Amino acid sequence: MNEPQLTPLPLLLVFIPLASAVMTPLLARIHRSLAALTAQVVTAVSFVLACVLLDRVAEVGRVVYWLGNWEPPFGIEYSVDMLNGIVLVLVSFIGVVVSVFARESVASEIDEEKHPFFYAMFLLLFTGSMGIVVTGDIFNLYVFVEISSLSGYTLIAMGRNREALTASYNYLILGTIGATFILLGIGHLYMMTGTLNMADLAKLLPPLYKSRVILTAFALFTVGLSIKLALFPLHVWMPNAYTHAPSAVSSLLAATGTKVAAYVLLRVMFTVFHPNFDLNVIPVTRILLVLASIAILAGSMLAIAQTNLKRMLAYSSVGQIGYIVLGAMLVNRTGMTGALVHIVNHALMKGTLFLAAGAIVYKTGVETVEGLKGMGRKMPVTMAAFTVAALSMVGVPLTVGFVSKWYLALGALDAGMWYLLVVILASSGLNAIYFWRVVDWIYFARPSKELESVPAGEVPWSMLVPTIVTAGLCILLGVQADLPVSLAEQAAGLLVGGAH
Amino acid sequence: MDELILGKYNYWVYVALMMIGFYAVIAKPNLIKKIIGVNIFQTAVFLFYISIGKVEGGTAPIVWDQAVHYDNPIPHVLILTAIVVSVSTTAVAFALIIKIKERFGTIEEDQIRDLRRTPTGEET
Amino acid sequence: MIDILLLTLLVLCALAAVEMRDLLSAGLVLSGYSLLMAVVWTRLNAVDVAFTEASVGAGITTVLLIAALSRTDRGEALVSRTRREIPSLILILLTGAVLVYGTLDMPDFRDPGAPAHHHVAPRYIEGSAHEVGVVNMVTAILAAYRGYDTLGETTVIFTAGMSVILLLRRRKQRG
Amino acid sequence: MGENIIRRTITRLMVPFIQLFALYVIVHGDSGPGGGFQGGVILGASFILYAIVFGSEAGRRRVPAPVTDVLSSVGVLIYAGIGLLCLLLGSAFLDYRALPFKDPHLAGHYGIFGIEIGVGLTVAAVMVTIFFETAHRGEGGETRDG
Repeated sequence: MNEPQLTPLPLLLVFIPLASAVMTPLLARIHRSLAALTAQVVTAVSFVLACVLLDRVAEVGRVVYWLGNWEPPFGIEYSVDMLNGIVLVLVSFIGVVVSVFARESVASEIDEEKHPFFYAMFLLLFTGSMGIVVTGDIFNLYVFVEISSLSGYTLIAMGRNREALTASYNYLILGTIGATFILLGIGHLYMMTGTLNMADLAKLLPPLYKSRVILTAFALFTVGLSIKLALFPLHVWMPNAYTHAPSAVSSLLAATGTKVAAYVLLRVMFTVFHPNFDLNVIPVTRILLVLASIAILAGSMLAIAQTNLKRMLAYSSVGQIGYIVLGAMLVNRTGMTGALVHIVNHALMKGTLFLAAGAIVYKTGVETVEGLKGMGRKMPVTMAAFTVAALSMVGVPLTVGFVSKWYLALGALDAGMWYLLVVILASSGLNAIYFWRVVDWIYFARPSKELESVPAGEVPWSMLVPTIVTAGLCILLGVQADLPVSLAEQAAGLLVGGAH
Repeated sequence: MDELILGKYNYWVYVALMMIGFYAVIAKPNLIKKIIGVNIFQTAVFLFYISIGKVEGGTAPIVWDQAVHYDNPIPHVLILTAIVVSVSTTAVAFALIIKIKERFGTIEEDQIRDLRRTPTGEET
Repeated sequence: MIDILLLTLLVLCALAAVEMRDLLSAGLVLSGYSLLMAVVWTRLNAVDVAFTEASVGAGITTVLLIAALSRTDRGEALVSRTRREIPSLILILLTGAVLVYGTLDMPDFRDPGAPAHHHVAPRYIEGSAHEVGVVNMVTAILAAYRGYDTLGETTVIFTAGMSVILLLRRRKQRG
Repeated sequence: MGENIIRRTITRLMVPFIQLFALYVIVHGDSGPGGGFQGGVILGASFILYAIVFGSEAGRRRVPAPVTDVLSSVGVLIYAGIGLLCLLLGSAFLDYRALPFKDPHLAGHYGIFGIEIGVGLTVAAVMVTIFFETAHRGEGGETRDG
């Protein structure tokens, strides 16, 4: 591999959203509409920069930036390789899509005088996510976890129902416990190594693998991150949060929040710690494989039982997070590729579904699954996008969902765990049950009386286009899977290349 | 035995404080009591960090010509940041609790759960 | 010896704050707990941190708690305790056991040979004065070596301010 | 009533001294304990004290909401701006040595001075904001007497 390249690109990915978030309330004093516009411009610029950065990473392998020009491990380092390069592109892309969607959606859900602060908070959530992904310093990661968490709690509480408040409060409690565990884990690592730089930790930790301090640190990280990741059985905060948050917020959180946490879990388990630690020192991969399998099945089954559309989607996410963890815990290249591709694919699918759900609320006020009856005639384009994403969730060929499941299944076979195929197939069956029921209602059921009176028609363009774009990508990246898969394979090689 | 107790006493106290705070967070149904628990839970971790930084015979980490050893300043810096995070979380939590009181009329978790089972369709 | 006394007192304060039914009293005990913690930290030579804990933990947090109580309820409701207590206690004992397990391999408290003091820290101790030009090493790290964290920290504060405005500010705010 | 007047007079006398102390703490973080955060908290607390004694209406008249709103942003922007300036002057983000002073120590000194001011402003403004929003109830601006 070439020498890592020093460039301020990674910094700009965090600095621009951060400074803009802080400026948003000031800009909005000049003109109200500048708040929404700032969010759109900033996420778009970040997306372009993230693409440039990924291109650079593909060329040189690793791009770093030393903040304050202090060389690591003495200063804080930003370090981007293929893994976080992909996640940065993903997060910023979803940021663009959701901020375009947000303008009309937020206008209908949030009081106007709160818009400046709302968009500031939206950008802070974005800043936090980007900062978590880009950093190579484990304490800096904690700081940005807190930026994204605090803004996340508040954004969820902005939902219209009073349940949004309790959902936010419960998330705050669990999230704070999770973050405090992570902080304590960092303390344990620091105590034994004297460093906070992730690359430096990776070098210093192997001789300490038998130390009980390090084992405790690992346990603390795993539990803390599992809360943020909403890994079964620590998912309890998520369904209420996603159900009651404003549409734009649930879309952003569902598509990026848990993905960023998944990234951190992979980073800690496979970069800071060596895969051999996970495999040979403690049976953590076994435990997480079991939990992931339960998550996949339980998430899908709970989803079937739901009557609220967003809550159904949230429980489905519990299962999908299980897929990501399952693929990673196979600790082989194919399985990891599947997990990474699924991080991207699930963001696109769940993004589409939550955007469509938001569009339905905007247009008709319908929040229940049953309320979708006959919706196909009222909002044909939105429902087509919804259907594409739903088919992808089931894993129909030519969609992204199929690509993920294909690699996950191959990875399970590579690891000699054929029984995991049963889990994957069973959950696909369960997904088919609840999504087929919905699709059936959308197209073949008679609309309810209230819906009958709503005139047919789509949401405004600014909400429709983002939904179509993500749905289109669910197909495009399912047919042309080479690009995401080859990038994911490279990243997977970085993570589990040396495992045995 | 003395050595064992004195050598680790700070660390055991941090564990004890953490357990007390954690207990309040999960076992107490009052939302404000939970935040008191969160505060104890977090300061316990801060105590752990500050204890790491202490060196036998060290002086406060401010350059001083008669100092032989200094205490490790890194944990101090990290905990300054963490205290700020902690007070920020507390402020947001109180704001949420005030809103919950306004819209549910109570800050007891059990009563809120009962209210949510029988939705009143209450809106702003 | 006095340190052990202080630490034991801390545990008692924490227990009292958690068990008191009157939330105002619990808040005041919590404030005392923070002050005690600040004393402990001063004795551990963490003067900056102690200063902050005294002003934030004992000061601001208490004022906010009282303000919040004035808008909610001061007393904690009596509840049937058994339903939560057993599972909570199991979870807490489990957590405690893991954490104590971790302490077994820790370097002794005050051990100058502990690895944490030998890798990155010496550079800061040596460098604060001549690399940064600041005699308070905590400030040197906070503002220079790890100055970016502090920007993040200031952003956290800003986030908290915006959060509270979003949650609590009323429609008609003149001025 | 007499007690009230005494309390108010003492507060009126004390607040400027507390604020002076806060500024001292903000500025002198490089040589002793303290710094932007601690000083900012004390500065914020001085306004909070004033509001507790004179009521939140009177307190808010001293520091109106738009002022604290703007200052919360300005503080972070000062910090971020100094960082950006170092980047634009050809070095890394927040590398004070790039600032145009002859002596790198002096550059570090002024750079840190600048960011401490930024931190102090944001912290003070946010503390005041949080206090007023938390303590203030309803439209009437009911006073809380401490």
